[in-house]
Amino acid sequence: MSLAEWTTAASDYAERIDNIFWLLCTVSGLILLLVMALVITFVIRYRRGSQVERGELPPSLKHEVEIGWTAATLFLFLFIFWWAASAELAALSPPRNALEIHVVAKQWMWRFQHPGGAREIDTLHVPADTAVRLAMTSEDVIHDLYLPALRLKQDILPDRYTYLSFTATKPGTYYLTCAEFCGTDHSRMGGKFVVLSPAEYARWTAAQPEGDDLAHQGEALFRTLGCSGCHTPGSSVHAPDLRGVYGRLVHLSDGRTVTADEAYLRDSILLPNKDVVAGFSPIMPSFKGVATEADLVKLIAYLKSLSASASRQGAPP
Amino acid sequence: MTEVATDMTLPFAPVEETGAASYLDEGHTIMSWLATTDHKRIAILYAVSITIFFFIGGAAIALVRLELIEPHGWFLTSDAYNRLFTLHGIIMVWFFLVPSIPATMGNFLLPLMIGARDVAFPRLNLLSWYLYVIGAAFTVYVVIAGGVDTGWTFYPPLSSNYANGQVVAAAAGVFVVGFSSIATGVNFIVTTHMLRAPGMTWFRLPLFCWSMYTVSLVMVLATPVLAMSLLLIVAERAFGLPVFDAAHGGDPVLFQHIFWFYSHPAVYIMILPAMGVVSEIFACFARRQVFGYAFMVYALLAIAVIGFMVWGHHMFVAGQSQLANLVFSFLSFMVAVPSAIKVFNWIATMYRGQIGFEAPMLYALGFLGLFTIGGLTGLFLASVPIDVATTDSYFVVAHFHTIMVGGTVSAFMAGIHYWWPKVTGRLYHEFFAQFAAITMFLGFNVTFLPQFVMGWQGMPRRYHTYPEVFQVWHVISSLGAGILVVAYTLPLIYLGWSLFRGERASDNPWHATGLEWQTPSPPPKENFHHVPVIDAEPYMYHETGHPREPGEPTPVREQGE
Amino acid sequence: MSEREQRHRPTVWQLAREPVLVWAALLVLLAISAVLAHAPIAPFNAAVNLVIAGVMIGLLAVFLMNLRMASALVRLVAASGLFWLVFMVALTFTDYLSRP
Amino acid sequence: MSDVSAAVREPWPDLTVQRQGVGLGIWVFLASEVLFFGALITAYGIYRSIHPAAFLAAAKHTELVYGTINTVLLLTSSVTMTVALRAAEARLRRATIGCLAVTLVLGVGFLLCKGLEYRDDLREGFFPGAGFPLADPPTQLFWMLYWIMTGIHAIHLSAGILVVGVVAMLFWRRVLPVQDSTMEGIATYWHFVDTVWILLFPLLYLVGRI
Repeated sequence: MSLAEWTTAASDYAERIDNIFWLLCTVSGLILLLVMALVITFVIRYRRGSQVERGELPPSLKHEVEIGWTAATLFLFLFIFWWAASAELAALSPPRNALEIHVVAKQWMWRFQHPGGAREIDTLHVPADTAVRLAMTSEDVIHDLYLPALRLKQDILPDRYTYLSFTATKPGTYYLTCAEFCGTDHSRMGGKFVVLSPAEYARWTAAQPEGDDLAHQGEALFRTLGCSGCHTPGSSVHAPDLRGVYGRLVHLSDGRTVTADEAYLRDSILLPNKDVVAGFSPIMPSFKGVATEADLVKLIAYLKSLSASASRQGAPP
Repeated sequence: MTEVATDMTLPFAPVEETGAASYLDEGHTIMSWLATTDHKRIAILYAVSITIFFFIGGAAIALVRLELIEPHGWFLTSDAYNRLFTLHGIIMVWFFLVPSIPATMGNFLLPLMIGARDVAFPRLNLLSWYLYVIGAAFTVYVVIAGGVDTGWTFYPPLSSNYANGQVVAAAAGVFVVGFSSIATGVNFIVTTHMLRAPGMTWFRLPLFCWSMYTVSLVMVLATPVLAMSLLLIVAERAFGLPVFDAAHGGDPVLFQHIFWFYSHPAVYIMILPAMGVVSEIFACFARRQVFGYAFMVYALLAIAVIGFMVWGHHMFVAGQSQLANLVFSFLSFMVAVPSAIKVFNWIATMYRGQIGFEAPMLYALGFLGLFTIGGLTGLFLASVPIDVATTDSYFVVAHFHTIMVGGTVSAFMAGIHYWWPKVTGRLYHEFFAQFAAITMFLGFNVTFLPQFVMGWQGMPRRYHTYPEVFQVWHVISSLGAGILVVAYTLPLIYLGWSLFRGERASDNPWHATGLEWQTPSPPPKENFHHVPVIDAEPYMYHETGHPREPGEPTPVREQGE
Repeated sequence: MSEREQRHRPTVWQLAREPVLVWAALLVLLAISAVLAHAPIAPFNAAVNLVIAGVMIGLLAVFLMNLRMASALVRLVAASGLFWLVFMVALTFTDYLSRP
Repeated sequence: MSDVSAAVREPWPDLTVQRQGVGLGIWVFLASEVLFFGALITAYGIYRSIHPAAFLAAAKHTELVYGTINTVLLLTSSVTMTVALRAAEARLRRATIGCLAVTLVLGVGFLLCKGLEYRDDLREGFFPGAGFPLADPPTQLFWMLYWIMTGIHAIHLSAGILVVGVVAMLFWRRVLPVQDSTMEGIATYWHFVDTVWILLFPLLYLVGRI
């Protein structure tokens, strides 16, 4: 366990954040030095009883000085805001085909599910130089996945997906931990964050215990939970066809249109009456308490694989 | 305390101790204290209560700092650790910092400084102290009954469904003490508007009165939202109503919005009075008018208003949308501008002054340095990417402690020492006070500078056990906490000593120009024997217009004759 | 109580004349909002109801709470409560409306 | 006129300044109350924007009849309180006490009507929890807000009734002169409780009626 696990900047984004941090340090250091220098010289030069010129300042000078440093402070802060905000906006748009890893945080442990089916507890392996997107949810309280080496953290909320996307560049073993107070063992909720070169990552995934990948597990669940009873084209029940639904615009019965992202799919499974598709009646039962977090991750992976295969074959949705 | 250099003689000789009955002689029974409606006595009741709670909160964090010397702890369980830092947070925020300057110095000095006989609603003032006592009783019950382990922020679903401590009792305690500060706020606003002495126009008010007025605005408008957020937590925990329950479509982030809508203005409730105290002390001990009085007033008002629009910077990683992050980040940079202006104006006040180094001035200089560091690190946390990297780490802990301990507690100590002769009629021993001030400044830096360093390295906050990598910083920080314990108990000793053995104080030992120094110390029950008439600007420490030769006495125009 | 003052003091009914007028106006507005709530103007129901509620509150504040004769300071205080409320609602909605 | 001097309290020079002081004080307190309820209104607005359909479905089951009767009761009580205040300013002691009594009766009437409504709601099971009749979970959010908003409003009204009762008793026993400054305070507070209800009425009762 060395300090490097915390402080090395393991991604381009992290390096850019370090640059901003050191810029802010120098700017703040200069202002602090200016303040201390002024205070010390005034305190010594104008101490009580010192024989030194103490005339009154002309009122106009006082006004200009006042306006001057107000404006200077305003523009300096605006510049810092623009500099920091632009770094943030650059990191905003995650690439489309990022590697999707599902994270489930539970009171005082982490569970990671790779698309290839690999499952990990408290350790996360990611390939270097590839865009990775973590879709995270919590099973109880608010947690926070904190990756110090990437200078990133994101709160994890129950019944909602929050995302963390990055592109690690330096392979190595770093630290990951929880950063939002979540109860008794909040401080023991840490683990390893391992960045492997793409080849090593492929070898590592292959070496994982043979469990087929999420999509196939999702397909099995799609049948066992009874979804196939309504949602296959041949079924007698009038239910929306799910092939190719992921990422598509869906028109709802109350006139709104939403994009079918993970949150929409998840809500439609747990709260079916929330966004009823136009032209369908809200007859779908809620699967809350039936489908666990892990099942939901698999079902959504399966639905995404449907849209991937549908777009490949160009079959009409 | 050595009398201020005699060459600063004032044309009107202070009224000798005529033995007139002071407010302390009005009654010596318990009931004369517990049923008083005299704003000066209520100020002392508050001073005693918040000192007790300052040391309870201090004891809690002393145990935590001891525990953190070892990476895996040595005498506390994780649960005990969590309950101790939660207790430290709740007590320090609501039972010491929020009432610290408004309820003690504000209560005592606001009527004196504006020439009034008492605050507008004396009985409401006493009710405010009793609400504080009831809230304190709830918190003492929480301590006895096992404490609460949610952090002082009470985030659901931890506080509503998963925490097993005394959340409802703690929320009730804070709910009640919230109404104590609303009562004080209402009182100060009406007093400042309607009970000013003839001639005391708004721009002749001392800056301390302006800070009391602006802090009252923030207290009155922010605290009810805290009351509602805690009430909703109790509704979910005690009555099972799914207020923030995500399973029913609720949203825990909504609680954070409502909670921080109060809790960021709360940090301005803590710092605005400190700015008022420090402005008075710089003017008096540099013997100069406050530089840019009007800008200082506008800065106070700007902080009070914009302070309500920046709460989102506590939630950059909480699941807020990117647009909201950028909006709150921009507004947070805007609210930093008035604070920077005030720092420059304090420095400019010292320019060409006659600077003395009595204890109040040492604390004020300490305030100036530490408030600058606190403000600048606030800029780091206002920019979204740096906040994403450092929020919930020790960098944030160091930032807000620099403002609260380095800023507000230093100013509180400065005010206690500056107005001690007026409140008690006694002079404290200057050397010990200066020693305590310097010890506190050193102790502060040794405690919190290491926390900035390990915060940027990634050490998360609220951790009972931590990776060994950070042990060196924790040990230094705990050492600094030890120095602070010494620095905080010293004033208890020499100020307590001065109460009985201290030299008798004249009416105006510091030769200050405020109205509170125109009346005997300790002042009589009705504050002024005759209603003062004001015809001069505040802080007439040096004659404007023609440059003054060094050593020439400071002619101050007659006041109150 | 001097004789002259005795005669000039208004009776209760004279005092009550204006408040009763305001009362009638408030009841009419209440009736309108209740009826409009059933009217099939789907997207505007909420907005219309709130506007009518705002008018009723305005009537009550100006006439019954004497804001008309109150000092500018009291009017400013009355408005400040609403002004801060707008801060809270608007900035909270910037978060919720722009969530993906 | 001797009882007027009894009404002037400590720091105030005379009664008119004291009345203005109490007026300003009560209005500053009401600004804080506006934000106290404002936090609830914000929560209502946010949840309604997230679950519009559920709120419409849930709000159908509130009882419009009770709500309308209550609104009429409170509006009338506000009018009688105004007459009481103006009578007090004109030093009509008996009229003031009479109007205060009518206001009290209307306030208690509101509470009784509210109690009946709560009993019906509970009988139909509209308290969020296990036996909630509506299937869609976010409908419980609306009813959670219903219970909290009307509950806190009822508490504020009960506090108002208590204070008005005590003040009316003090007037009746001539302990306080009628033109005392407390009249200014309780009247403004009562009107505030009424304005809160005027805002709550459309949010809780006029939703989803089409």
